[in-house]
Order: sequence, then structure tokens, then C-alpha cells
Amino acid sequence: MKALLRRLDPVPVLLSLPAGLLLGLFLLIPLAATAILSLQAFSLYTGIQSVFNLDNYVEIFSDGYFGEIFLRTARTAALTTVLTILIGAPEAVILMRMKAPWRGIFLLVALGPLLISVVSRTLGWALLFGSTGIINDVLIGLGLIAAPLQFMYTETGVVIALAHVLLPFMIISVMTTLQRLNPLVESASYSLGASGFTTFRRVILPQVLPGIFAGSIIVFAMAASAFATPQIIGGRRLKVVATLVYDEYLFSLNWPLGAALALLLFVIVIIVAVGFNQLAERRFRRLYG
Amino acid sequence: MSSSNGFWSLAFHTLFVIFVMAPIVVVCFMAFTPEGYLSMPTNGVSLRWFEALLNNKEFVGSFRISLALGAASATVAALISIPAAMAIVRYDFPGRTAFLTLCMSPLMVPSIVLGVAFLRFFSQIGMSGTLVGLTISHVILIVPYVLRTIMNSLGSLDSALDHAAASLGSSAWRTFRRVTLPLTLPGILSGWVLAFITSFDEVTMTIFISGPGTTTLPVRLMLYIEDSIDPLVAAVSTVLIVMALVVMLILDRLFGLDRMLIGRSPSDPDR
Amino acid sequence: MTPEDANGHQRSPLVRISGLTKRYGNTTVVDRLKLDVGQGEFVSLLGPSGCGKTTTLQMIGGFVRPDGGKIELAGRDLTSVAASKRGLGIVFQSYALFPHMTAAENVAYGLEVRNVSRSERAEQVKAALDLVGLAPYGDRYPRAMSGGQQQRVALARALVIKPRVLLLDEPLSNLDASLREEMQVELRRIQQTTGTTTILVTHDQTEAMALSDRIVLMRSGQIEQIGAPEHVYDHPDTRFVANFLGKTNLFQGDVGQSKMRLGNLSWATPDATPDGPVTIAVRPEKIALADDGLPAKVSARTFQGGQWLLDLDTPHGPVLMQRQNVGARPPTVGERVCLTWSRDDMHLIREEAAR
Amino acid sequence: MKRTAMLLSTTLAMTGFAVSAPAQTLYVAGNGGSQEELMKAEIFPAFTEQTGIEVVYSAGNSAAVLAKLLAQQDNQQTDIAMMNTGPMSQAIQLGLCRELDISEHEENIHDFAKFDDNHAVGFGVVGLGVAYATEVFEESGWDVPTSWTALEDPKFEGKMVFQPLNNTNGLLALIKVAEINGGGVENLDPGFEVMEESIAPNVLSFEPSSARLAEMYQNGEVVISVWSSTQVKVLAESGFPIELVYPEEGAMIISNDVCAVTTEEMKPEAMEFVNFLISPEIQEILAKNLGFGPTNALAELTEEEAQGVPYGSDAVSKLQSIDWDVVNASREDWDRRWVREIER
Repeated sequence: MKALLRRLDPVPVLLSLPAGLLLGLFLLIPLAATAILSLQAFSLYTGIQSVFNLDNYVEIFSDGYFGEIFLRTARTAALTTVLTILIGAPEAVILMRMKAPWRGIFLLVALGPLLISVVSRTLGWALLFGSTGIINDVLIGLGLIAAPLQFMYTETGVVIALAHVLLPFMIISVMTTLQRLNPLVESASYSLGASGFTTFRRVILPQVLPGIFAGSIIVFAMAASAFATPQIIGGRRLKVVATLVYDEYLFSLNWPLGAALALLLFVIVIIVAVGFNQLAERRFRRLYG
Repeated sequence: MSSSNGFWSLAFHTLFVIFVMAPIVVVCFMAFTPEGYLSMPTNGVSLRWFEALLNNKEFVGSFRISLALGAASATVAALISIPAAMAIVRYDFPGRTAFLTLCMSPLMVPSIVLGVAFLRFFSQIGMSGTLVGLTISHVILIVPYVLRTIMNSLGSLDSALDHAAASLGSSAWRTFRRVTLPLTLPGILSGWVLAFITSFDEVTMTIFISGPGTTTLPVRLMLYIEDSIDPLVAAVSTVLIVMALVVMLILDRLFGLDRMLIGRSPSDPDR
Repeated sequence: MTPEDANGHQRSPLVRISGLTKRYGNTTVVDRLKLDVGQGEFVSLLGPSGCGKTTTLQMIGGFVRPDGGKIELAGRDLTSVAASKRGLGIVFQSYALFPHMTAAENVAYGLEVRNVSRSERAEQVKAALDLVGLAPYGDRYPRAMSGGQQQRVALARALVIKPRVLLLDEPLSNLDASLREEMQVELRRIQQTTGTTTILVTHDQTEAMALSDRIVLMRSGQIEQIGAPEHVYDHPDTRFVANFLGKTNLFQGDVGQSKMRLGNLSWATPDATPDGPVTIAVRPEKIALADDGLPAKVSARTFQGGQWLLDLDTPHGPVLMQRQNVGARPPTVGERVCLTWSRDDMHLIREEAAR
Repeated sequence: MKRTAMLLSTTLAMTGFAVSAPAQTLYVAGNGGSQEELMKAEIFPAFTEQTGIEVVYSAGNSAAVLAKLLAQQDNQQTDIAMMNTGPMSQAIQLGLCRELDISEHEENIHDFAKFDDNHAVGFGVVGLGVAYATEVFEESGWDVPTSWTALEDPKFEGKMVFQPLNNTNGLLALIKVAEINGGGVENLDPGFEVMEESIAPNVLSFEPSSARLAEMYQNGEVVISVWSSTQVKVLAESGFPIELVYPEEGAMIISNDVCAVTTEEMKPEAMEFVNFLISPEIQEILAKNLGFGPTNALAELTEEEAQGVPYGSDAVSKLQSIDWDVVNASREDWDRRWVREIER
């Protein structure tokens, strides 16, 4: 319950002023300036020019080179999302079923990596994939493969490392939904004679779907705009939009084009997230009406 | 969830734990190699790479900058988020929803977009590469985390506490100082610690805006990795991992890590 | 106008509420409320949830801003005075004890705000805790205390600042039944010891009747009836009051030719009651079995220890009667009996009186 | 609660001590890898000992150094920039470098190391040729590569590294390939064509980092690459069997240049550092450790030390230099074409 005070109470306005000013000044203005920058032109010798047109966007849309990178970004993000669902959703159920103290311990194992630097975690994958090739040694040792697989500089490698980085978000999302479930519903299903599998498929799964959906939106958005992991695992040849932006800014020095690419990425991520969200709301409204 | 995990569930869980831990464990192991190149420490364990790290002026300098940046931005973020959270949780005012959306919006903007936006903005106002500029950008990035934690903390307070204090003659400021603040302190501190580690680890945005004198640890690590991967980066990563562990323990003690990340867990017999 | 207590004594009003109105959107929660509370009086605002009693209390406390009307305390307009400057003592439904302070610190808080010296503060805190019977528990934190103990701390905290008026917001609703009865007695004792003017908000009619000098029955933001508990109980102005305060039997009768009629039965009307249809209310405990009277058939019989409850079917609708568990066994289900009651135990409710 | 408050105050205290940096600090940006190591191990300590000025190094390849300089033009923190001639001439053109005062050494500096108006100065030259892992070649019975065309040999499929175009090594090699196929800086088409048809299929990775490339040689992932004399020398000295060939069509020259960055306060220490870098003693250290051909004529090397080092005007003149103004003018288009046609 809020204290409903006078309509034009100065207190909340004063309280929200510092944060409002800071964010308005240092978030909205820079973003707007970036939008303007994306309309400008650039050349190596004259720098950024004060002309305003849509040339950068025209170039992005007409050049298949950019199309390919956007497509790759979408593909890796989608595959990463699928992988996190396949690993994260069952694990969330398993974690919920655990008893103390195991549950607390494995929650730290599952969610703790969120607090570890992305660079460190990706470096771990680079070490596993790369020159020392522990993964390949293990796989060959187990007789699963004959020749070493290439993980570094491949989409497979990027997807695996990204899934590892983003997995906690999926687990959090599914667990949040699971927590709202009435635990007796599962027992009710068993009491009616359903098997474990049937109970999972008919009772648990439909109820955690909203969590999986919400998790998917977060994971997709973060995977599509991820930078550090594709940069380290993908290297120069396997560019995604974020690493392309980095290259445009720090190697080609073409800031306007880089700004256009970054904003396009932003807009696409927002559209996909909002679209999925509305789809999910329509789908699950009945469940939570 | 009333039933317990069967054999297949536990097998899956084991693979999951291996998947999650493998890259982290590998980094830590390799940091202890006695060799001059990357390898598992099969011939004994050595601290030579940590020694090398301590003697590396650039990495040590970056570590200090990251500490300063994390502490400064987390503190500023907490200082502006406390009143903002009070306004949002305690009052209804025109534009409240818009204000909340504004405060949470940095979560929606990809870090890379923030990076390019700040790079341009700071270079136009003559602040590029400065610690102040970096701090402002990090504050904006972490405000949503701090604000959400403090809002949760404030929201779980009985609003009658405020009324009780007021009825006893307490001024709004005294009520805040004596009642609201002490009761939300664990939330504020948790938000601070979460913000600190988020800022400390940030790389995507910072790589665009850090200057030669303000290169943070993850950025330096990232630039170093672009050039070469050797046991030194494993040692740096190990330090980052250990820091994360410390933060994890603090958060767990203060607020409950699971409660912070997935909300209340009344069914958890642990607490 | 001055209020009268049950005995008709004149009191000067300490709290005067007039025209008090609160709207949320299109809903009027409190509608032109008018109430005077005398010095030392114990008044209860009673009504079902949503009747506006809590909103009224919050307006008096200063936590909700009224859309119209006035609240005066000893002649001083409180309407635009901040909650912290009103000097009222309040006990909240959730007690709202500061969880990070001990019982003694909780009680001391209001004194601290008033800059009372440390030694005097300790004395007053001790006295207040003594008053509520918690002297040995000063060092306990609220979470280490039972609900009843927390309730007493909240009371001590509100009383220690010597408020002009004590506001109690459903203070006993979180306690179990036996504790509630004990606290009712305690509350009445403390109120009479301190002589503090008290306004209680409750939805529990027994609580209101047990504690109050006067009951204010509220419905949909308006006052339905004000009066001493026994008066309101015996002379409900409306069907709503009759039903809300205890159980009652209502019959549709009519008045004509100085007679009050219910089917074949008729009684003389003492005063100049106008002619027309009328609702006759009779409390279940006033009904007796007789050889002659209203014919009825027992449809259910419930034993309650001290008394029996009989459900009866009559030509004028179902009737409930109470019978003390003394003497002969009451009639069994299916038995035919006749019901009677004294003329004085009948109460007429004019339909116009009900809104 | 007390405990957490203590934690907070400790962290804040640490912050306080972290912000205080030594006042006299020069920020130097330059290549990573062996150059960075040598600078930090020997040259900076010597400079600090002589002047009392601390030096902080930030590593990045020439393109990245230029990008950072440009990004922070408004509030320049870098005092010294070390880049190859291509990016350096861009930096000069963009006004990022100020005029140097090198009168102390000017008469001894070879002409090839001088820039107009002294906006920068070369501090070491290296040759660019074809490097190969000698042991692997011997075991496989392959001939020593003596021509740039060896890069087109299909037997090196998946065993070769060609550095990308934003790397000076890659750029010069591509120009050379164009040249021997009838083109040149004016017409790079033949270079791109041969690159796409015959060279790119052999390439395992377009790896810009020479440190990574060295790792790849050591792991046996790569047996042949275009590389510079200094990088080959460093790897060879670590004991790895590698050799650099200056092909018969001619090798290219790469100059490592240094400039004092235009900053708000023109630190005189920056000028001091540049002069220090081109002094004969430091030139000798650079030559001995990195194989940088000295640009100061007073630097003396023994015959053994001069092995594989472009030492003196005569040796340098045998290496082919290019017109950077022409190259820089078309570089943007080439980069664009490269990422689209070759590196995808």
C-alpha cells in the first residue's frame, strides 16, 4: 500500500531527481547522439562528416556481407537458446527437487558463475577447445571420435561457450516459475495414477513453459548482442554483429557505420524480445489470467 | 516438487555440473603450471605465474582501477537508487511508471550499444578515457541491479512501520534514518556488492571507453587474450574467479543468493 | 450538539469529525462522516470490511488525506497537520513494531523523538511496560515474543507518549480466540486506568460491545447508527444493524388501528406509530415456548453447551430461538410447538429507516 | 551489520589508495608481444633509471593504437605512439602527432627513417618475407620456399597463416603478390585474384596476432607463413626451428616508427623518451633482441648480431619500400574488399 498523498507532492519528485537527471543526461542523450551519428558519413582523411542521410543503412541492407553476419548472429543466438533450454530446464526441475543441503550447494554451482567474469569463463572454453585440446583428448580417449574436432573459430564453439555463459539466466527463469507451482499438484497427478513421465509431460511441463519462454527471450537477447565470447572463441573470421561493430570502431575507424550496425542490432533485439513476449502473453494468458 | 530425483536425473545433473565447472576449473588449474606455456600442472604446482602477475605493473594497475571503479560506481549507484526506490515504492506520482522504465532501461540496451554511445558522447564533451566518465557509464549500467534489490527490500517492509514512527512524532527524515534505512541495509549492501562485481567484470562496454590510464582488469585481460593466451591470463582469471567466490559468499550471508536471484524460496528448507 | 453516553451524561467533545469524505476514483469510501468523541470515551467503529472504518481511522491518524471535511482535536483543526505532529497514539493491526529494536527501544522511540532525557525516558518506559505487564521483557526483540506480547508492546509504545487520543486498528484480529478475550479485558483495564480517549476499529461485534462506551456502526462509508452497545443491540434502527449485531429474527408485519399485527397475532402499539407495513425484530434469546402463540415446527436442534439453538419453521418464515440449558429437555426435531415473546422484546424497524 | 559496514569501509579505503597514481607517468602505446616484453624488461627500466619517469605500456597492433588515439583525441592520455609507417602517416595526417625535436640525433638518423617536419621517426626496420618451419620441411622432403609463389602451393593446405589486411605484414604481402602478378599499389586486383584462388584455400586462419602465430607454429598447426624478420628471430631464439627467406622477387621493408602524441599539455618527457629510443645504445638493444635494423648510424652490431638484421643503409636499400600515401588513399576500399572476398 502506498501513501497516497497530494497529487503534486514535491517529495517523490525530489527523490527521483538524481537518478532521473543522471539517466536522462547520460543515457538518453548519448543514445540519441548515436542515432544521429549513424546518419553521418565517414572517410579516413576527413573523419566524420556533417552530412545526414541513410547511406549507412542502405549499405548494410544492400551488402550481402552484412546480411551474412546478421544471419550468423541470429543463428548462433537461436542455437544457444535451444541449448540452454535443453540443459537449463531439466536442471531447474532437478534442483527444485533436491533436499537441503544439496540444493543450496548446487544452486551456488548453477548460478554462481553469473558472478564470474565472462572473459574468465570464455577463456576456460578457449583452453578446453584450443591448443591443449582437453576436450578432443577426452573424446578420442573415449573412442567417440577418431580425429580432433575443430571448436575454436567455429560456430559450434561459440554456441557452446555462450550457452555456458547464459545458462544461469534460463535456470533462474524456470526456477522462478517452478516456485509458484503448488507442489501438491504433482502429488495429485501421481494419486490419479499417472507415471513420472506422464506427470512431467502433462502437469509440470505446461506449467514451466512460461518460464522457459521468458528465459528464452533473455538468453536470445543476450546471445545476439554478446561480444566477449564470440570475440575470443570466434576470432576474426567468425564475426557476429557485436564483433563487427567493434572492428568498425577500432580498426576501420568508421564510427557512423558502426553506430548504424549497433543501433540495428539493438532494434532487432528489442523487436524479437517484445514480439516473443506478446506471443507468450497471448499463449499463457489463460493460465495466469 | 515433492518427488525426489531418480537415477537418470542424477546422471544428467552430474553431466551438468561437469559442464558448468569444467572451464572454470581448467583455468584455475592451468594458472598453477610450473611451465612457461599453457599446460596442466602435471609436474608439480607452481605459483610463478601469480608472482609474474604481481610484478606486472599493467595488470596490477588495472586491478586497482577496477577496484576503484567498482567501488565508486556501486556507491554512487546506491546513493541515487535509495531515494529513487523510496519514490517508486512509497509514492504514487505522475510519471512513476515512466521513471521506473527509465531506471530499468539500461538492462534493455545491449552493452555494445552503450559502449559506442558513450565513446562518442564522452569524446564530444572531452571526457573520454577519464575515470569520471567510466564511473558515470558504470553507474548507468548497474543502477537497475541496485534499484531492484533496494526496491525488493523496501517493498517487503510493512508500511505500517512508517505510520507507526510518524504517529510517535518522528519526522520523515528521522523515520528514514532510524527505521527504514537500518531495515533495508542488508538489501542496500547486497545491491552494492552485486553492483560492484557487475562493474568490476564489465568488459563489452568498457573496452570502448577506457583509456590508457583507465584500462580496467577485464579489458586488459581481453586485449591480452586477443594477442596471446598464456598462463598469465589464466592467473588473472583465477584471481577474478576467486573474487567472484568471495562476493558469492558475502551475498549468500547477507541476503541469500537464491533469494536475490530467483526471488523468495519459502519451500526451501534451508532457510 | 453534544453526545450522550449510555447514562445520558453530558460530555464535551474532544474529537469532532464533520463532513469527512474520501474518494478513490469514482468510489466514495467515506461519505460526509460526522462524529464527536468525548474526553475519556471509548468509541468503536464497527462494520463489515469495506465499510470505510479503516480509511476513517487513517484519516484521523493523518496517513490518508481526506477529500473533504474536517477533523478537530480539542478545537484545533488537524486536517492539514502532518501525522507526526498530531500527537495521537496508534496500535496497528500488524503491531508495526520496529524489528531491529528491543521492546524497550520500541517504547522509548516516541520519547526519544520528543527529546526526553535518558533517565526520564528509562523511567517512563519501565512504567509503560509495567502497565502492560511486560516489565521483564524489555530486552527482547519482537521476533522473540508471542503475538500477545507484541500486542502489549505496541500498546505501551502508543501510550507512553501520553496521546490525547488512542487509535486502535483491529488490534486483536491477529490473536487466537482465548488470547483475544484475555486481551479485551486487559485493554479495557488499561484504558480505564489511563483514562485515554480511545477509538477502536473492528469488524468483530462482540469485541466492540465488550469494550466500548459507544458503538458507531458503519456501512458503505456512512454511519448507520450510533449508541451505547446495549441500546444499539436492543434498538437497532435498521435491518442491517439488527443483522450485524448478533442474530435476530425479522418478521414482516403491519401497523394499523393502534395495533401491530403479525398474521393472527396482534399487540397494542404504545406510542403513535404511523400505519403501514413494518419489520418486527425479535432476538432469539427473547423467544419462549408456550401453549399458545405462533405455531412452529422444529426443523433442527443444535447443542452448544450452555444453551440450545432451535431452528423452527413458522408461517412467517424460519425462526431461530435460544434456550438456556436448564430444566426440561427442549423439543425434538419434528415436534410442533408454539412460540411467544413479551411485547417489550419486540422492536419495530420502519422500512423508511432502512436506506 | 557491523561486519558488512566494515567491509564497505575497507573497500572504500582501498579505493582511495587506488586512485593515487604516480604523477610522472608516460603512457606509451605500441605493439604487443616481443616488443612489449623487451620494452618492459629492459628499455623502460633504463629510461626510468635515467629520468625518474614511470612508463606504462598499453599494447595493441598499429591499427588499434591509431583507433584509440582517434577516439580519445579530445582528451588524449597517450603520450607516445609506436606504429608502422602506414598507420603512422595516417596519424600524422589526422594531426595526432606533434613535431619532434630530435636535433640531438638528427644527423645520425638514416634518411629512410625520417618523416617530413619530423612528425615521427623510425626506431627500427624489419624485413618481410616467407617463414617456414625448417624441421617439418626437412622431414617432408619439401624444398625451401624461395618465391612468394610458394604460398600458392596446395600441399600447404590448412597449414598456412596469412595475416589479415589490417596488419601491415598482411598488407605488404598482398601488395607484393599483386606486384608479381602484374599489378601494384595502383592496381591490387591481381593480388586479390591470386589470393582468393590459390592462397586463401591454404590458409588455416587469418591471424593478426604474431604471438598467436608463434603458438601455432609451436603446436605444429602451421608450417609456413608470411612473417617479419624480427618475429622469426624471436621465435628462433626460443629454440624453435624456423627460418625466414627473403624471396627472389624481393622482400618488403617495414619500419617501426614512434611519435609524440598531440596532448593538451605537451609533456617534455615525451620528447625525452623519443630521443632515448633512437639513441645508439637503445638501438643496439633493439637490434640484438628483436632484430630491429637500427635507424641510428652510430649503433654498432657485430657480424653475428647483424645476422638477419637489416643493418645499415645498404642492407635496407635492398628491401622494397612502398608509397604509403598511395596505399593509405585506397586502403579503405581494400579493407572492405578483403573482409568480403577473402576473410569470410
